Amino acid sequence: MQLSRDDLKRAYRSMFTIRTFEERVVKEFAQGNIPGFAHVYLGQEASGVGVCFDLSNEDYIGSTHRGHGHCIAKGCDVHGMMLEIMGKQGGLCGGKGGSMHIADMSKGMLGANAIVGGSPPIAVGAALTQKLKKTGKVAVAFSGDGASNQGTTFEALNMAVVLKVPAIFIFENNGYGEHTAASYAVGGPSIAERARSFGMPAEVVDGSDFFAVREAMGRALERGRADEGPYALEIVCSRFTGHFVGDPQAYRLPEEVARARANDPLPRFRAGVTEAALLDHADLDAIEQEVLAEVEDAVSAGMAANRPDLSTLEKDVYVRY
Amino acid sequence: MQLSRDDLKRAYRSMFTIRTFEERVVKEFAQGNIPGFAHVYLGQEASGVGVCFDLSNEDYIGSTHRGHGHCIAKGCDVHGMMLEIMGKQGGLCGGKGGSMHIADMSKGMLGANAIVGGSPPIAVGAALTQKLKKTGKVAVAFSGDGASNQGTTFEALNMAVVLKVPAIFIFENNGYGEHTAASYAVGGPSIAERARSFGMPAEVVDGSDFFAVREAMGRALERGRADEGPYALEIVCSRFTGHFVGDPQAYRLPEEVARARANDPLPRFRAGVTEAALLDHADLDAIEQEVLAEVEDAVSAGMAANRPDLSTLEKDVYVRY
Amino acid sequence: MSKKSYRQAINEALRQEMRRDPNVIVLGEDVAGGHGASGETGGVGGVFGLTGGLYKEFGPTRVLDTPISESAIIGAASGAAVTGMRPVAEIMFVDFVGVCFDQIYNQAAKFRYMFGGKAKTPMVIRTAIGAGFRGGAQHSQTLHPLFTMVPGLKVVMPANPYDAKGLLISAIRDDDPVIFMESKVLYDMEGEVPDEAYRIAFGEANIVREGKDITFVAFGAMVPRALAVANTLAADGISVEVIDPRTTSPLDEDTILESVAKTGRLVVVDESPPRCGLAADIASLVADKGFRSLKAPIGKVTCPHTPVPFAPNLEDEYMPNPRRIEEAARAVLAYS
Amino acid sequence: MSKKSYRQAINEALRQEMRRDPNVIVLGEDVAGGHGASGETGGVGGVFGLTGGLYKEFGPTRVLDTPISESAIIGAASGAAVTGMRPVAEIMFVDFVGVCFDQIYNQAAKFRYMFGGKAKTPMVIRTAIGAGFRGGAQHSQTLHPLFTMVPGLKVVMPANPYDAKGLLISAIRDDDPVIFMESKVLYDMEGEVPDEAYRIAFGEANIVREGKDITFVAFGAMVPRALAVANTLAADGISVEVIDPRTTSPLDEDTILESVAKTGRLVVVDESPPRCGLAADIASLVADKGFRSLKAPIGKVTCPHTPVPFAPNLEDEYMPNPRRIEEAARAVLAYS
Ligand SMILES: Cc1ncc(C[n+]2csc(CCOP(=O)(O)OP(=O)(O)O)c2C)c(N)n1
Ligand SMILES: Cc1ncc(C[n+]2csc(CCOP(=O)(O)OP(=O)(O)O)c2C)c(N)n1
Ligand SMILES: [Mg+2]
Ligand SMILES: [Mg+2]
Repeated sequence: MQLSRDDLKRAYRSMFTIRTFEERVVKEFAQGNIPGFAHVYLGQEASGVGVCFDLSNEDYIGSTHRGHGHCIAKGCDVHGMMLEIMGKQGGLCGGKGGSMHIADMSKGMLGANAIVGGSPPIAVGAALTQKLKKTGKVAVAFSGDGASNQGTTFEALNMAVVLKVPAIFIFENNGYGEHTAASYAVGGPSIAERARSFGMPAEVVDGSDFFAVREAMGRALERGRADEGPYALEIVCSRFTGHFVGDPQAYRLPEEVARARANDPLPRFRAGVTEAALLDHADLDAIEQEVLAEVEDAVSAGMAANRPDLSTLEKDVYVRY
Repeated sequence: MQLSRDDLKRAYRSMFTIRTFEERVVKEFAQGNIPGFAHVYLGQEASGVGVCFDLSNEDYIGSTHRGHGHCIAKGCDVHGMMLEIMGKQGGLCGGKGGSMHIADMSKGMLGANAIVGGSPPIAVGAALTQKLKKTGKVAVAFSGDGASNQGTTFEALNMAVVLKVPAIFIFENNGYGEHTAASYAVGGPSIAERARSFGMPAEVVDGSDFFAVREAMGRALERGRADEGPYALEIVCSRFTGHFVGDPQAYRLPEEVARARANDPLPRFRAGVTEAALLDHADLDAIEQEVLAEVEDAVSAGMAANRPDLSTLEKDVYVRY
Repeated sequence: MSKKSYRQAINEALRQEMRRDPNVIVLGEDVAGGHGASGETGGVGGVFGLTGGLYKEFGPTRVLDTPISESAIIGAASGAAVTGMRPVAEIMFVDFVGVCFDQIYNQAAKFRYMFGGKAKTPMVIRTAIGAGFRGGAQHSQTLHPLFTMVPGLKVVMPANPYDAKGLLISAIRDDDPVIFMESKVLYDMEGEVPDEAYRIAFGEANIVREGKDITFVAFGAMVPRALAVANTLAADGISVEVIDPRTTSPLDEDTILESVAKTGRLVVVDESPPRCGLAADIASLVADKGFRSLKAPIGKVTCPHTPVPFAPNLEDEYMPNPRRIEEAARAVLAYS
Repeated sequence: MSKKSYRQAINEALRQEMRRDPNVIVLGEDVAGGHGASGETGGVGGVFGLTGGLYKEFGPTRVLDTPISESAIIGAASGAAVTGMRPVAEIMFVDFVGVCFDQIYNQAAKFRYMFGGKAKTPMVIRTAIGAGFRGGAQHSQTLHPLFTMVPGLKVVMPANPYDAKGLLISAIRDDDPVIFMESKVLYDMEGEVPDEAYRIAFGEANIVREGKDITFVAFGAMVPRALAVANTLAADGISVEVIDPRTTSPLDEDTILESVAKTGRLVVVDESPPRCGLAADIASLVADKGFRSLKAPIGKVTCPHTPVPFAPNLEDEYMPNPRRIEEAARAVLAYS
């Protein structure tokens, strides 16, 4: 379980890429360069990265409307993502998907999903494949606290137990489903307790601590890889910004947001690894410089790219009328 | 809580009416007098009667595909039911509903429901009305163990907690959803535990004991009538026959069915009240005679009745094209 | 009378009906907003702002925030409706209907008939529809055929602020389940809207523009588009009659048939996939009952048989746009 | 070649495909049956017996009993499909689609397009459809328009045992999601069915009967009914061409248009409500692309705009029956 220096760098790079990417999405959105709407992952970086850190390209994840961070953590190409979000040719889905529908099968990324509760049933199926083909791989479903109220999610939990598939259900509890608090909308003691009531082990994890997330995920993975059945993690984390880019958030007091930001997973990671002398500040600064350049580059590429060709409108839909 | 002699007679009459009605449904079905298919409630009588015993016409219930027993327990007219099941004019729904869609709003019976998991969300709404109108009444949703796996059911549990409505969720765990055992299909320790994980009190109750059911229901009702929120009962009971009339049940060993029948709620009730000298056998025998005559009468009426008039085909659907 | 947006017209209808009848309640995700949060409660008023201010006026027993559980939302509405309330439920985007469709089509819509006329289910489902918002494949659909198909539902598609208010008031006072489909791209459209409450009857089409050479039938956000093309064609001396049926179920067949009896030519403009959609439905009506008047093939301008694409240029081409409408009209006019 | 029932033909297709390709699995409620029970496991084979014997031959890793959780069933199928399996999921009655529609239309059907062509979802959803079974309003529906409408789905409606086998094999080998709609009232229909595996291509109509005076287009269980009426009319010297499109999406437009070009008259016989259904869809196709050949209004014989009633006499009148088909045909023939 001990991480090498390279591992630690990879973790920080992944988290900092999400941070940078999302901050840039906020900015480009404000400038009108991103059509539609966007939900960013700022503040939840340690969760996605901790969960995906030990997954291979042959392990699958299904994601949510707030999926950029999961994509990056799973290894999707940042250029392809930015182009997709901007609705450009060369985007990961050819510009047809957009922010809420980024997918990359070659990375085991089954898709962001704009339907709350959409991914858990699909992840059960991806996990079923692993079980039947005896791959030792797993499938992960990301959901929010809000999605923990959707019927499809519960069905998936139970089905995973009954079929005993290596599905791992990640509930990122950031305290809000849109503009409504989980404390109001999620009945019962915890999401983890719900998962347990369906017959799977479940843990509550501190989502601003990369190491805690990764370790809990390690236990889930061990069980999944041994074909012992599903597992659930409720990862408690914070949304630094509004539900969507532009949300004024009058329902949240500034102090609450400030508290969340004070518990930022990135400085926490930095402090942890530098104080333990596992990495030094210069290592991390170097990573940051590289990432900043990469994202800058992706944005430039996105701005320069053309819109998809109109001839693609009716492609890839099986039947043409 | 102590029941009067009249109460006890009423309870037995209700259970025996269900028993007689259902045995007759089996027979009439076999003779081709009942179209389609039918799911009977044989063996579960104490559950429906125990649950509905202290409900008024202004308390609501939503039922299932196996709804005859609930209807009778809630006071629906046995003649109207038999006519409905036979698809005749004068049936409770004019012959348009059939076995799986008997409803009678005047008795607070919101309808049998042929969609597994259909009733719980509707019961939440009926309970919401009671809360908003401060009636002190409740709404009850009957579901099976199988229905406890349907997403709509979970949503209803959570919604009831969040809105704090006087909904009572009855899970009649008869061990089977169709031809699959609950031990296979229902993950986790119990259905009651699932309900608890959503934040409501829940009990497991012996469904062949009328008194146990009624008392547990009393606790649920007390909470509901005081507007303190929802409650759940997992009522463990047995299906004496197959899933539908005609099910050969090769998946069940005869011994298992025999064990179930040995725990018949009707003789158990009879033994209880006669041994305690609350009623004597003659009282109960008299009730049986009356009920047998009533059901006989309902069948004769059903056989004699006409089919609905063809002019009703397009009535009551709002829009005619 | 004053100028109001489509959004304001809807909000006003809700507010006035809630004042009039204490049984009218509103429920859905974030229709109030902020429950359980550290800041303001009730300040959201729906993600599109349609229920803005209602929580402040009517409080938590009339404006209910729900979990993200659409089946339970619809069930709560229909269960409340059959027991005496008049709920207005919000399904944020019509695209989400897939997680609660059973509660709509198998339950609420069937109660009255299936129970032999003994149940009454006065409820409204408000929902936002349509592309052009850059929402991608799961937030941009226009699913009115799905509801029109279902016996027992009434389906309303207001195309301007005036109709939005009058139709919503009718919907709330109706004793049957009504789907009220709001075009996202029309929320900011302005128009004259009376301050007092008024009703527009279901099944009565609006003849938006009279004409004699060709009939356009269009729904919701396609009405202003069809009208714009009609005005363009007028410059070429072509006189277009534009009909907005306002409700797809019940449907005002007579007004459509009378118009085609006069013009002999028909183009249906509808924002849904081409198969089994409203365009096909209207065309088949006229191909049967209006056959004798028809002088040309019936043109249909719909979306292609594809999900809604995200990229703006693809989405603009996906929607029935002025170019495609005009082309269809000219083809039908050229036929002899 | 031997006589087999529609049920047997489907069962044989499943069995042969499962033998051929280890990635083919079957999942659904009681497709094996008896799990966790005291008696026999795997002896049920689906409530209609379609998957009978498969559990015995292929065991628990190929024939999976599921909880009553249709959304999870469809999700499990699509998730398995995009990661390399070829699942055949059973939704017992098509009426239950309301509890899992999102997983069909927003998920499985959209993957390929929405992800820019990069996902492939080879799955089949088998489901039983249709009235005439005395199942009541929630067990008797015929919802093919609901699926036909959805871009990304293929929709199959076999009308006889031969087609059932060949179309199911094609469905299983197809790389896209396919809805395979089995007519309950045809399960016992017998016909010649080759013992070996064979495919019937999608989008190729079956000309069930050639004729020159009028065209009937019918789907699924309505095909034998339409054919029976055609034979009745033949006695009066009226020559009816009967077309069974076999798949509603893709649709063999050419065969329909060619037939109407020949006959000039069309009646569509379809067992679904009248609004936005397949009858409207086919009529609108012909009212556009086949207009020049049309000599009469296009007749539609559908169900009325009501839920399915339970009482047998009402249900029989509800379904398109021979009397109504014949009346519609005679009206169209009488037109001049
Ligand atoms: C079925 C469905 N209902 C509602 C929505 C609208 N919606 C989008 S995101 C969201 C909140 C989700 O909350 P949560 O699951 O906690 O995820 P978070 O946004 O916090 O990451 C809602 C209600 C949707 N997309 N799909
Ligand atoms: C949504 C849905 N899925 C499947 C069915 C088919 N079906 C009818 S009853 C039943 C079993 C229900 O089991 P349970 O809830 O335990 O009730 P019981 O029959 O034991 O009373 C099933 C699967 C249905 N009617 N609706
Ligand atoms: Mg959240
Ligand atoms: Mg059961």
